[in-house]
Amino acid sequence: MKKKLLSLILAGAMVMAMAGCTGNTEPTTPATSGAEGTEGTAATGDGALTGTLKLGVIGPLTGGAAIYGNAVVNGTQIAVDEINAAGTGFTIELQAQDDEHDAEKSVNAYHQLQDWGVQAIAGTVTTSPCIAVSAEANTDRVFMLTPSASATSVTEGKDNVFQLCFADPNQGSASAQYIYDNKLATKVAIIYNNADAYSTGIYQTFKAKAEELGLEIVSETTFTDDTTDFSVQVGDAQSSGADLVFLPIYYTPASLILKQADSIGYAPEFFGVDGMDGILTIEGFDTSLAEGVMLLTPFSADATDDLTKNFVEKFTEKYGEVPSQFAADGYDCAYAIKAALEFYAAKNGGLDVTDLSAEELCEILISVFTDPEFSADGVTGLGMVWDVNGQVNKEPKAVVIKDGVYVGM
Amino acid sequence: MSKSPEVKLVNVPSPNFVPEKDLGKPLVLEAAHLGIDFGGLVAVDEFNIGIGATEICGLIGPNGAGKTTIFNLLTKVYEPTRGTIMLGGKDTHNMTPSQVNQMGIARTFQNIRLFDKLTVEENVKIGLHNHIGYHTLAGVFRLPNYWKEEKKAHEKALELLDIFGMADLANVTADSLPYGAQRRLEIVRALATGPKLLLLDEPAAGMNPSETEELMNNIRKIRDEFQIAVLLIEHDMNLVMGICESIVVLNFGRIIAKGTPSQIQGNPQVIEAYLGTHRG
Amino acid sequence: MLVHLINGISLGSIYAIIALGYTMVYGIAKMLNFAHGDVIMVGGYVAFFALASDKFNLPAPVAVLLAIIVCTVLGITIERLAYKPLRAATSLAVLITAIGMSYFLQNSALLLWGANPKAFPDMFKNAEAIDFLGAKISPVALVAIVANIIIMIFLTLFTTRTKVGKAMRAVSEDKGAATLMGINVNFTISLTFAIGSGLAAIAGVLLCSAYPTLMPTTGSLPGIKAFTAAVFGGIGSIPGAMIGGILLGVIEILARAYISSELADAIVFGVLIVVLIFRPTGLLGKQIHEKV
Amino acid sequence: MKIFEKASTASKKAFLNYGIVILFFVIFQTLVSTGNISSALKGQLIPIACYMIMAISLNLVVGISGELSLGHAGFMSVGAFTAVIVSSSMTNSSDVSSLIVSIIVAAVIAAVAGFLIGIPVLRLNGDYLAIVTLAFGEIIKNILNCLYVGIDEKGVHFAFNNPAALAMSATGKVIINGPMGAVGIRKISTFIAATILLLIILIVIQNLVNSRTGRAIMAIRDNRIAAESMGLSPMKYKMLAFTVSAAMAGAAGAVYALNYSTLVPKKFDFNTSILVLVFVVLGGIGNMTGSIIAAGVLVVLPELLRKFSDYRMLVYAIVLILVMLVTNNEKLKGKIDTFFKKLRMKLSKGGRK
Repeated sequence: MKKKLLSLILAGAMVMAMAGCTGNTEPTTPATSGAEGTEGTAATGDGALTGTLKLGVIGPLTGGAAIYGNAVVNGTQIAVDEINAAGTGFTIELQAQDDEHDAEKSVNAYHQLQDWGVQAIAGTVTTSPCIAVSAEANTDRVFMLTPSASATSVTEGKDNVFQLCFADPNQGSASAQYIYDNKLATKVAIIYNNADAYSTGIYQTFKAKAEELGLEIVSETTFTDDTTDFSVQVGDAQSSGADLVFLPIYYTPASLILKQADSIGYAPEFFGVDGMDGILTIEGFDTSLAEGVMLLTPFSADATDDLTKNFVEKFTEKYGEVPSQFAADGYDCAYAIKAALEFYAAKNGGLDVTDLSAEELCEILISVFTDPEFSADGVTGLGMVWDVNGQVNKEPKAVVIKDGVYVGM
Repeated sequence: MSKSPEVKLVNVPSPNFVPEKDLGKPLVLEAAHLGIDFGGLVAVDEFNIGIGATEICGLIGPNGAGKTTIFNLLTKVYEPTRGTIMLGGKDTHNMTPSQVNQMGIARTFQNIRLFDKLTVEENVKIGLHNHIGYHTLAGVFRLPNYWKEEKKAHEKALELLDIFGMADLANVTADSLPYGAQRRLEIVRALATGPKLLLLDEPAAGMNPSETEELMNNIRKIRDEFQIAVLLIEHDMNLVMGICESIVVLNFGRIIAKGTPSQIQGNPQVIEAYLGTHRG
Repeated sequence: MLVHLINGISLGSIYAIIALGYTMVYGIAKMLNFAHGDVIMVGGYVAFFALASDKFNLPAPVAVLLAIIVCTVLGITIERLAYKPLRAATSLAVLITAIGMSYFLQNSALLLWGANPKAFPDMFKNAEAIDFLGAKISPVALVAIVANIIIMIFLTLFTTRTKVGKAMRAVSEDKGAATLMGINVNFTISLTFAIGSGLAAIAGVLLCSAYPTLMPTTGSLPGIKAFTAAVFGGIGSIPGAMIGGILLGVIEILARAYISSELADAIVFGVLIVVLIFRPTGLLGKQIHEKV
Repeated sequence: MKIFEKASTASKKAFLNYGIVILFFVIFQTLVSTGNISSALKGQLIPIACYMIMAISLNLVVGISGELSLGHAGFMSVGAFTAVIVSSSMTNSSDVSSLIVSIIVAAVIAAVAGFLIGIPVLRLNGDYLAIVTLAFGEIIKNILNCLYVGIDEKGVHFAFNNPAALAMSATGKVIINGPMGAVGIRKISTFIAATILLLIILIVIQNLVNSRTGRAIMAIRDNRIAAESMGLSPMKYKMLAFTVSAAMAGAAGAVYALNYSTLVPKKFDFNTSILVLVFVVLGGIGNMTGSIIAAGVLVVLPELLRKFSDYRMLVYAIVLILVMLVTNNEKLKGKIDTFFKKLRMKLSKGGRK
C-alpha cells in the first residue's frame, strides 16, 4: 500500500514540478494596444464603450471534435486582435478552455473560466456540452453566445443563451424550399448523422418541409460519429435511384461520401448545408470530387465583400489555412458582443466594462440582444437580429462549387 | 518406525473389501468401472474401489500411473468418461467439485494450492465456509449473527490448527509458511470442511523422516478423533506401509493389485511395476 | 448482396492485417498492446506526408515503404522504452502502460499534425473499378484482399520454415524453455513488435486509402475492432486472426446494410460473445487445461 | 485476546478509509460554505465522488474477485439513464426523495444488467473475459444510442431505434433522444448526497470483504480449484461480486447524471471504463484507500494541467507511463527505495544533531 501511495505522490509531485517551470502559458491576448483610453473615459456621457472585457471560449481543442473548437478559437482570436488593435479604448481579453466535446469537461472548463473572472462566454462550440454549460450559466447569470451549437435545446428556456449560427429547423426547411423552387430533383436521398443534434435537427425539418412540398424522399440512411465506411449508405441512395442526395452533415463525413460515390461511379446532385463549408480546405482532398456540390451557407470564404476578404486574408496569414464556417462564427461572436455593448453604451451615455460583474453584463447583453432595434453585421451575414428565444435571423446564400471555388447561385 | 496393526479383510456385496471394523457401516466411497480418456488416450480405466467408514487406504503406483487423475475424478475436477462414483451411497454424476465437497469429500493437492495472500486462519475459515451460518447481508450490515458466527469460526479454526500445532501461526500469511507447514495447513483446511473422506495427495512430500513420523501420527489421530476415512497418494513407502490398512496399486491407469500392506509388499506384479521390467 | 459481401471482405482484410499485429504480440509477449491502433494512425500520417506534401511527393511504393520503416522503428522503440522494463510485472500494469502509450501517440499526433482531418490521396487514381459478376469492386478493396492473402502466406511460411520464425513460436510456447535452448528472447520479442508494427503501417495505408480521412483518432476504433477480431479467431493464432478479421468485416457490413447502422457494432460484439460462450478461446484458439 | 487484535487490524484499515472520506467531505464542505474554493474545484466535487465510487466498485471486481473488466462504464451508463427517466417522471416529488428513489432504482437496474451480463462473461477466463466485458460495454452504449424515451400525461413512452414510435401527445416531452442523449435533466445531485453514498458503498464493500462472503470471493481469486474443492461455488461468488459492483456503478451513474443537465451515451464508452481501471491500478489492486485517493488525484489532475493547454493530455500520458514504470519495474523501484532510505537516514541524522 505504501508503494502505491508513493506512486500517487510521485505523480502529484511531477505535476507540480511541471506546473512550476512552465508558468502561465494561458492562450490569452495581451490587451495592450488599445489600452490608452481605458481610464478616464469611463462613462463620461459621450456614449463610448471602454474598458477590458474578459471573454471566454469553450470548445473541443483536443480529441475527435478538436477541429471545430480550434477553428472557433482561431476565428475569435482574429476578431479580438482586430478590436484590440483598433485603439478605441475597448479591449477584449480572451481565454479559451478545452472541453474535449464532453459535457463534464465542458462544465469544468466553464468553472475554470469563472475562476479567471470571465464576464461573457462565446461558446460552447458543440451542442451537447453547450446544453450542460448553458444550464450552469443560466443559474449563475453568465451571458452566452454560442457560435455553432445549433440545437433548439441549447437556447430553450434559457434567456441568457443566444445562437450566432442558424437554429437547425431554419436550415432544413430553407434547403427543401430551395430544391423545390429550383426543380433540382424529383427523388431525394438523405444521409445524416443521427448521433448529432445538428444533423438530425436539419433532417427532421427538411423531411417535414419536403413532404409538404411533395418532394419524394426515396432513401434515408444514418451514420454515427465513428463511421468511416459509407458503402451501405451511398449504395442505398444509388439503388433507390435518387437524383439528389441531401447531406445535412459536416464536411469531413461528406468528403468520404463524395469519395465513395465516385468510386462506385454514382454521380447525383449533392446538396449540403452550412456544415459542408470547409470541404475545399481539407488537406489532400481531391476538390474535383466536390464539383457541382450545392450548399446553403451563411459564410463562404470566397465571397468578395470587404468584411470577408479582410477576415479570410488575416486568418490565412496567421494560421496558414482558409477559415471554415466555424472560424467565421467565432469571429462574428466577438464582434456581435462588441456591437451589443456599443449599442448599450450609445443609448446609456457610455459604458466601462472593466469592473462589471458577469451578472450585470449578462442583463445588459440580454436587453440588447432582445432589443428589436439591435442588429449586428458579420462575415456570416449582414443585419443579424435575434428573437427572444435566442435564435438568430440571417440570410443563407446558396452556392455551388465550380472549378474548386464557390460560386453564388 | 511403527507398523500398523494387521486387520482382517472381509468381502462385502461389491467387488471391494473394507477393514473388518467398518463392516456394517456404509461405505463412504464406492467407485465402479471408473475411467477417463483425454483426447482418445485412456488415462484411467476400470478403476474400482470401496472405502470403509474409518479406513486408511493408500493409492500407490509409479509416476504417471494416474493417481492424481483418480483424485481429480473423485472430486469431480474431471467428469469421468465412464463408470460411477458413489459418495455415501449417492451418485455424483454431473456434480461439481463444490457439490461433492459438501457431500463429504475433501482433498489436498500435490502442488500446494493454498490461498497465498490470505492468513493461515483465513485459509482454515474458508474450509469452514459452509459451516459458518450467516447470510451475506448479515455480514454486510454486521448483524449480531455475524459476530456470533465469526467468533465461533475463529475458535473452531484455532482448534483445528492446534491439532497440527499451528495455532500460533494463525495470523501469518499462507505464502510465508515453510513448505512442510504449508502441507499441514492444506490438511487442516480440508479437514475444516467437515469431510467423511479425506484425500491426501502426497502429504509427506518434501518432509524429513521425523516430520513424516509426526504426520503419520496426526493422520491416525484425525481418523480416530473425527471418525473419517482417508485415501492417500504417497511415494514414501514407510508412511504407506506404516498407516494404511489397505493399499491399491495403479499402473498405466489400471489397478494391478489390491490388498493389505503385507499382501502388496509381496506381490510380484507390483515389484515389476516399480522396477519397470515390463515397460508398455 | 454480393457488393456488401465484397465490401465486407475488404474491410475484414484490413481488420485481419491489424489483428495479426495484435495476435503476434499477444502470442509472444502475452500482452494486449492497446497502442497498436495508434501505430496504424502514425503509419497513415507518414504515408500521407510522403505522398501528398509538396516537399516530398514520393511515388506510392516508396511512401508505403517509408511508412513501414517508420512504424517498425516506432514499434521497437515503444517496446524497448515502455514494455521491456515491465517484462516481470503483472499483465494489468503492462495493459495500463499500453493505454498510456496510446494516449501519448494520439496526443503527440494532435500536436504535431493538428486536429484537422486530412484527406488521404488516392493511390489508385488511374485504376478503374473492377466489374465482378455485376458488382463493382473498388481497386482499394481488391488490393486490401490481395495484400491480406500475401501477408498471411508470408507469415505462415516465416513462422514455420525459418529459424527465427521457429524461435518465435518457441518463445510463445514457453519463454523459460526457449531461453534454455539458447534463443534470444529479447531479440525475438523486439522482432515480433517490428513485424507487428510494419503490418500496422500497411494496414494504416490501406485503411486510409479505403476510408480517406486521417485524424489523430483514426486508429483507435479499427484498433479495438481488430483486437476483437483477434480474440474472435483465437488470440495468438495467425490463421485465426485472418478468419476473425474477415468474419468481423463481413458481419459488420451486412448488419449495417440489412439491420441497422446504429446497431452494427453491437451486433459484431454480440457475435463475438456468442462465439466465446461456445468456444471460450476463440475459433482457432488452443484450449488450455489447468494442471491440477 | 487474538480475536480482538485480528478484528482491530481489519477494522482499523476500514476506519482509515471512512476517515479519509469524512475528512474529504468536511474539508471541502467547509471550503464551499466559506466561499474559499475555486469554482473549478467546487464544480468537480460531485463527479469526483462518483468516480471514487466507480473506482472502489471496480476494485471489487478487479482486485477482490480478480477478474479484469473493461466495461464498467456500461453499468454507470445504465444507472445514469435509469436515473434520468426516474427523476423525470417524479417531477412532483421533492428533490431529495427523487434523488434517493433514482439512486435506488438505478442501482437495481444496473444490478439486473450486471447479473444478466455476468452469466456469459463469468464463464470465461482472463483476457477473454476482459474482451467480452469490453464488448458488453460497447453494446450497452450502442443500445442506449437507439433508445428514445418520452414522457407525457399518460406516462413514460419508450421506443427503440425509431423516435417516431414514441407516439407522444402534444404536451409530451422527449427526455432521452437516442444518440443525442438526455436533455433537461433535473439537477438534483448534491455533494452531501454523493458523499453519503460513497460512505455507504465503502462500508458495504469493506464489510463484504471482511466477511465469510468476501473470504470466499478472494479464495476463488487466489486459487479457483482449491476453493471449489473447499465447497465454494465459483460462479455464485464471482456473480455476487460482479452484480454488487454493477449496482454500485449504477448508483454512481445516477448521482453523476443528475449533476448535469445533459448526458449522452457516448460519455460512457471504452475510454471511461479505462479511466476508472487506471484509478484502480494506480491506487493498488484490491486497495480501497488507494482507489479513493487515485480517483481523486487523477480526476483533478487534467484540470490542474489546463495550464499546459494543448500539452496537457500528453503530459497526462507521460505521467501515467512513468508511474507504471517506476512502480512496476524492480530495478527502478529498488533505486527509488534506496533513495528514500538514504533520505530518511540523512533526515534522522540531521534531527539527532
